[in-house]
Amino acid sequence: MSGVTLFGLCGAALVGLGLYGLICHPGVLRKILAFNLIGSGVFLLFGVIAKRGGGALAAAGTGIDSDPIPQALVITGLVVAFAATAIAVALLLRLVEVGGRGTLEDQAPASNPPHQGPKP
Amino acid sequence: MSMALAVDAGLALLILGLGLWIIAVRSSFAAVVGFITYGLVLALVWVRLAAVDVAMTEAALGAGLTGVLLLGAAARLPAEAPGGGPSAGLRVLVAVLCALVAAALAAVVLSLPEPAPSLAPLVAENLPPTGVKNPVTGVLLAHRAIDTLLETVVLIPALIGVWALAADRAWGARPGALTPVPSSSALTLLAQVLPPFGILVGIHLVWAGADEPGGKFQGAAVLAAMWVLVVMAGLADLPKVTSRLMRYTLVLGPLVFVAIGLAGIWSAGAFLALPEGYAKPLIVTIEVVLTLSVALVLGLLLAGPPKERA
Amino acid sequence: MSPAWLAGALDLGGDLLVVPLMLPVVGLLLGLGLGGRHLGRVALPLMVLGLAAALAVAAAVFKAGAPLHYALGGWAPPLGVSLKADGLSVVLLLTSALVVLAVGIYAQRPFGVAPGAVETRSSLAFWMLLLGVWSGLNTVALGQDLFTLFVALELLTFSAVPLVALDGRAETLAAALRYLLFALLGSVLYLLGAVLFYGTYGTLDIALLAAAIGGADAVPAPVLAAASLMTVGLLAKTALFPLHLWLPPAHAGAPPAASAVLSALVVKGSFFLILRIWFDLMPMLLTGMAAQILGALGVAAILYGGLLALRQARLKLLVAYSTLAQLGYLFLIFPLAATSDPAGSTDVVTGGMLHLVSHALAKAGMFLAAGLIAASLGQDQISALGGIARALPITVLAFGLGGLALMGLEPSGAYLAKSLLDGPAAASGQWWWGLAMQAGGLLTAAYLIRVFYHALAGFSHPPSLKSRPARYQELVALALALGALLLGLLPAELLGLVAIGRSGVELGGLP
Amino acid sequence: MSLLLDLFTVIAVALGALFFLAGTVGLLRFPDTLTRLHALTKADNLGLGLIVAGLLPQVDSVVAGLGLIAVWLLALLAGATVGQLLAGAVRPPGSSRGPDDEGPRA
Repeated sequence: MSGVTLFGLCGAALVGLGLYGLICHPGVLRKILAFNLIGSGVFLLFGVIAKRGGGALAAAGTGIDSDPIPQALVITGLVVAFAATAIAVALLLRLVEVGGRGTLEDQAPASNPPHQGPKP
Repeated sequence: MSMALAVDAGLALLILGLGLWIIAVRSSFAAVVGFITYGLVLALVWVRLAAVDVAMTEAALGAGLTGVLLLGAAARLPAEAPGGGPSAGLRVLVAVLCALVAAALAAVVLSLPEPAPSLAPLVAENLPPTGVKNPVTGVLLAHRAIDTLLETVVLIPALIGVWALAADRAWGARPGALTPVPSSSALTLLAQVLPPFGILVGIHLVWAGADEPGGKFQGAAVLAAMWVLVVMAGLADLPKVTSRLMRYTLVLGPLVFVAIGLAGIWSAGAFLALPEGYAKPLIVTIEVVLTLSVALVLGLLLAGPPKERA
Repeated sequence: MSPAWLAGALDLGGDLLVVPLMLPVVGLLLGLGLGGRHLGRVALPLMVLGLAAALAVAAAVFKAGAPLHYALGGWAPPLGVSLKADGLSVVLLLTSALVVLAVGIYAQRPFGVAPGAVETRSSLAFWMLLLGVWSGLNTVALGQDLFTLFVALELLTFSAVPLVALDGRAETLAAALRYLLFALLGSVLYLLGAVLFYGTYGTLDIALLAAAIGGADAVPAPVLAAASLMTVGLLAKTALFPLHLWLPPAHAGAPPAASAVLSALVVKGSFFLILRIWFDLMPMLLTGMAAQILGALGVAAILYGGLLALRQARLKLLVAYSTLAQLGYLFLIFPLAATSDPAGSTDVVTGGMLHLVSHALAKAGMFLAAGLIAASLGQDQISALGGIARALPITVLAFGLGGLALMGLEPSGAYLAKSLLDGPAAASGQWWWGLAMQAGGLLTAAYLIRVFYHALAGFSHPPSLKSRPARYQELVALALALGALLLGLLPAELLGLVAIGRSGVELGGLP
Repeated sequence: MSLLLDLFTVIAVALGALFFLAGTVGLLRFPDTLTRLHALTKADNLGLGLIVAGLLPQVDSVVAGLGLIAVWLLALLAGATVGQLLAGAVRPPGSSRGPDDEGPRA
C-alpha cells in the first residue's frame, strides 16, 4: 500500500463524492463545485498513473520520477475545466439576474410553455 | 518509508475530509471556502506525486482563479432555500450507487498492470531536439503541440460565450463582474505593493518553464491574478468589450502559434513541427506570446459579461 | 480532368488534412480581430473554402482507396498525436461543411450587420460560436488521439452551449445551464475512460490501443470500465434516451439558425466518437450484451421521442423531440453490426452514416423552415398554423420535404439507410430491430402529418404575416430538405467511400 | 555546530507549531469575528515566522532561504490586508466608536 496507490483510491473516492454532489444538490453552484470535485479526482488518477509510470525509472536512477505525458494532459485539462466553470458561473449569475432561481427545479419547462414567437 | 506514507495518508485524509465538507456543508459560501482550501491541499498532493508543474497550475488556476470565480458567485447568489433536490430515500439510493461507482473505480485502479506502462523514456529520448530540458514543456509545446493549440483556441469561444450573456444594450460597455471594493485603504496598499512582485514571479515562471518546472499557464494565471487585484482595488479600468487592442492581444497568441505551426510544414516537414536548430527560440516565442493572450483571457473570464455602469 | 486545385490538393497527401483542421480555427481567430460587423460577410467565403477542403479530402481518400494518416509535429504516436481521414471522417467533414454553409447563408439576415451599422452582441457571438462548433467538428472527425478528441469535444460544447442562450430569456438560460451540466458530466466520464486506457496500455492513440486490445486474449477490467464510462459519457452528450432531458428545451429555445446546427451536427459529433470507440478501438468487444443494450436504448429513444413529439403544441419542440427519436435509429447499428460478418457490418455502418447525413440535412432544413414560420407568425403553436402553406409556400414545402426525408420515403437517404440495415437484420434473424424501424417511421409520419394538416387547413383565409422571410432563406431550407430527400440516389461506388478503412475488421469475436 | 543548529530548528519549529495551535484554538473558541481575526493574524503569522526561522539553517542554498523569507513576508502582507478588509466588513471604519465601547458587539 504505497502512497501512490493511496492517492489512487482517494481519486476514485473523490469521483464518487462529486457524482453524488452533482446529482443530489439542488443548487447549481453546488453542482458546479461537485463537477470540479469530479474533475480533480480524475486528474488525480492521471497523476497516480504518471507517478506509477515514473516509479520504475526513478528506481533505475534515470532522474525521471514521473511520466510527463499525463502531467501535460492534466495541465491542459485544468485550463479547460476552468473555462467550463467560468461559463457555468456566468450562465448561473445571468439566470439569477434575469429572474430565474439558483436551482434548475422550477425552470423545468413544461412540455408546452406559454408561447412567445422566437426571433428569426 | 513509513514517514512518507504517514504524510501521504494525512494528505489523502485531509483531501477526503475537505471533499466531504464541500458536499455536506449547508451554506454555499462555506463550501467555496472549503473548495479553495481543498485546491491548495491538492497542490501539495501533486508535489507528493512529483508533478511540480501540475502543483503550480492547480494552486494558481484550480484553487486561485476558480476560487475567485466561485467566491464572487457565492456572494452574489441568493441563499438557497433549504430542502429541495431529491427526497431522502432517493438520496440514499444515489449515495449507494455513487459508492459503488467509486468502489469499482478503486478496484480498477488497484488492478492496473504492475509494470506500469509509461512514455517517460520515450519523452526523455525525444526531448533534446526540442531544446528544452523540462519534459512537460517539451510535451506541451512540441510532442503534443496540437493539444495546447486547441486548448488556447477553446478559451476564445468560452470568453465569447461569457460575453454573449450580456444585455443587448450593455454591448460596448466594460465587463462588470469585478465591482471595485469601496475606498478601503488596505486593498489599495496591497494592489500597489503586490503586483510588481507578482508580475516578476509570473514572468520568471514563464521564463524558467523551459528548463525547470513552470510554464505559460502558471505564469498567465499569476499575471491574471495581479490584473484582477488591481481592478478590484479600483486602480485600473477593464477594457471595453469592443476595444480593438484587447481583441488583437487576445488573438495574437494562438495566431502566432498557428503561423509557426504552418511554417513547420515547409521548414520541418509537418504541421506544428519545429525546425532542428530553431526549436528552443520558437518555443520561447510561443510561450511568451501565449502567456500574454492566456493571461488576458483568464482575466476577462473572471471579469464576466459587460454591464452598463449605473 | 479534375480541376487544377483538386489535382494540386491531391498530391498534398497528409498535409491536406491540416486545411480542414485549421481553416475554421484561423477563421475564429481572425474573426475576433475583425469584429462582428464584417464577420457575417467574411465567414461565407470561408465556409465555401471549407466545403472545398472537405471535398478535396474526400477526393484524396476516394482516390487513395485507403485512409490518409498524418503525424502532427512529425512525432509518431504513441509520443505524438496523429490525424486520420477514413470514410467515416470524410462523411462528417462533408456534412458539417454543407450544413454550416447553409446555416451561414440563412443567418445573414438575423445575425448579419448592415454596412455602417455598429457591431451587436448577437452578431459577434453567433458567428464566432458557429466557427467554434465547426472547428470542433472537424477536429472530432480527424483526431486519432483520445485526449485531443476530448479537447475537441470541449471546444464543441463551449461553442454550442452559449448558442442555446443567445436570446437571453430565462428558459433558454436554464436550458443552456442544464445542457452544460449534462455535457460536462459526459466529458468528465469520457476523460475517466481515457485515463484508464492510458493506465493500462501507456498510449492514447486509437490505432495503437486497438492493436494492444486486439492482441490480448482476455480483455482486462480497466478496459471494460473505460469502455463503459466513455460510452455513458458520450451518450450524455448525444442525449440518447435515458440521458436526453436537456435536449428538447435547449434545441427548441435556441434561435433557428443555432438549433439547426445543434440538432444536425453537435449531437452527431459525440455519436461519431461512440462509433470510433466501438468500431475502431474495440471491435471485438462489441459483444452481444453491450450491443443489445445500445440497441434497446435506441428503440426506447425512437418510441419515446416519437410519442412525445405527437403531444407537442409548439412546432420547434416537436422538431426537437423528433431529433431524439431519429438519434435512436443511429444506435440500432450496434446490435446489427455485432451479429453479422465483416461485409455485413460494413453495410450496417454505411447505412448508419447515411442515416446520419440524411437526418442532418433534413433536420437542419426543418429547423430553418420552422424558424421562418415562427418568425412570420410571431408564434409557433401548431394549432394556430392555419393555412400558413398559402402564405409561405416554399417554407412549408421545405418543412414537408424534410419531413418526408425523415419518414424514409422512397428516394431519401433514410430509405436507403433502412434498406442497408434491413438486410443484416433479416440475415441475423433479429426481426425486432426491423420492426422498431418501421414503428419509428410510422410515428414520424404521424406527428408530421399532424403538422401538415394544420399547415394546409384553412387554405382559404391565410393568416396575416408579421414579417416576410427573405427569399434566399426559404431557398436554403428547401435546398437542405431536397438534399436529404435525394440522398438515396447516390451512386453505389460513392457508398463505398464510407467503407474505406472499415473492411477486414472482425466484429464481435469474443463471446 | 550542526547539532546546535538542528536543536535550534527542532525548538523553533515546535514553537511555531504551538503558535499555530494557539491561533486555531483562538479561531474556534473566541466569540466573534473581530477577536478571531486578532487570534489568527497574530498567532499564525508568528508561528509561520518561527517555522521559517527554524528551517533557515536546514536550507541548502541562499536563494532557497530568501525564498522562504519571501513566503513569510507575502503571508504577512496578505494576512494584514485580509484582516483589515474583514474587520472593515464587520464594522465599517468611522462607525460608532463610543467612549464606553469596550465589549465587541457583533
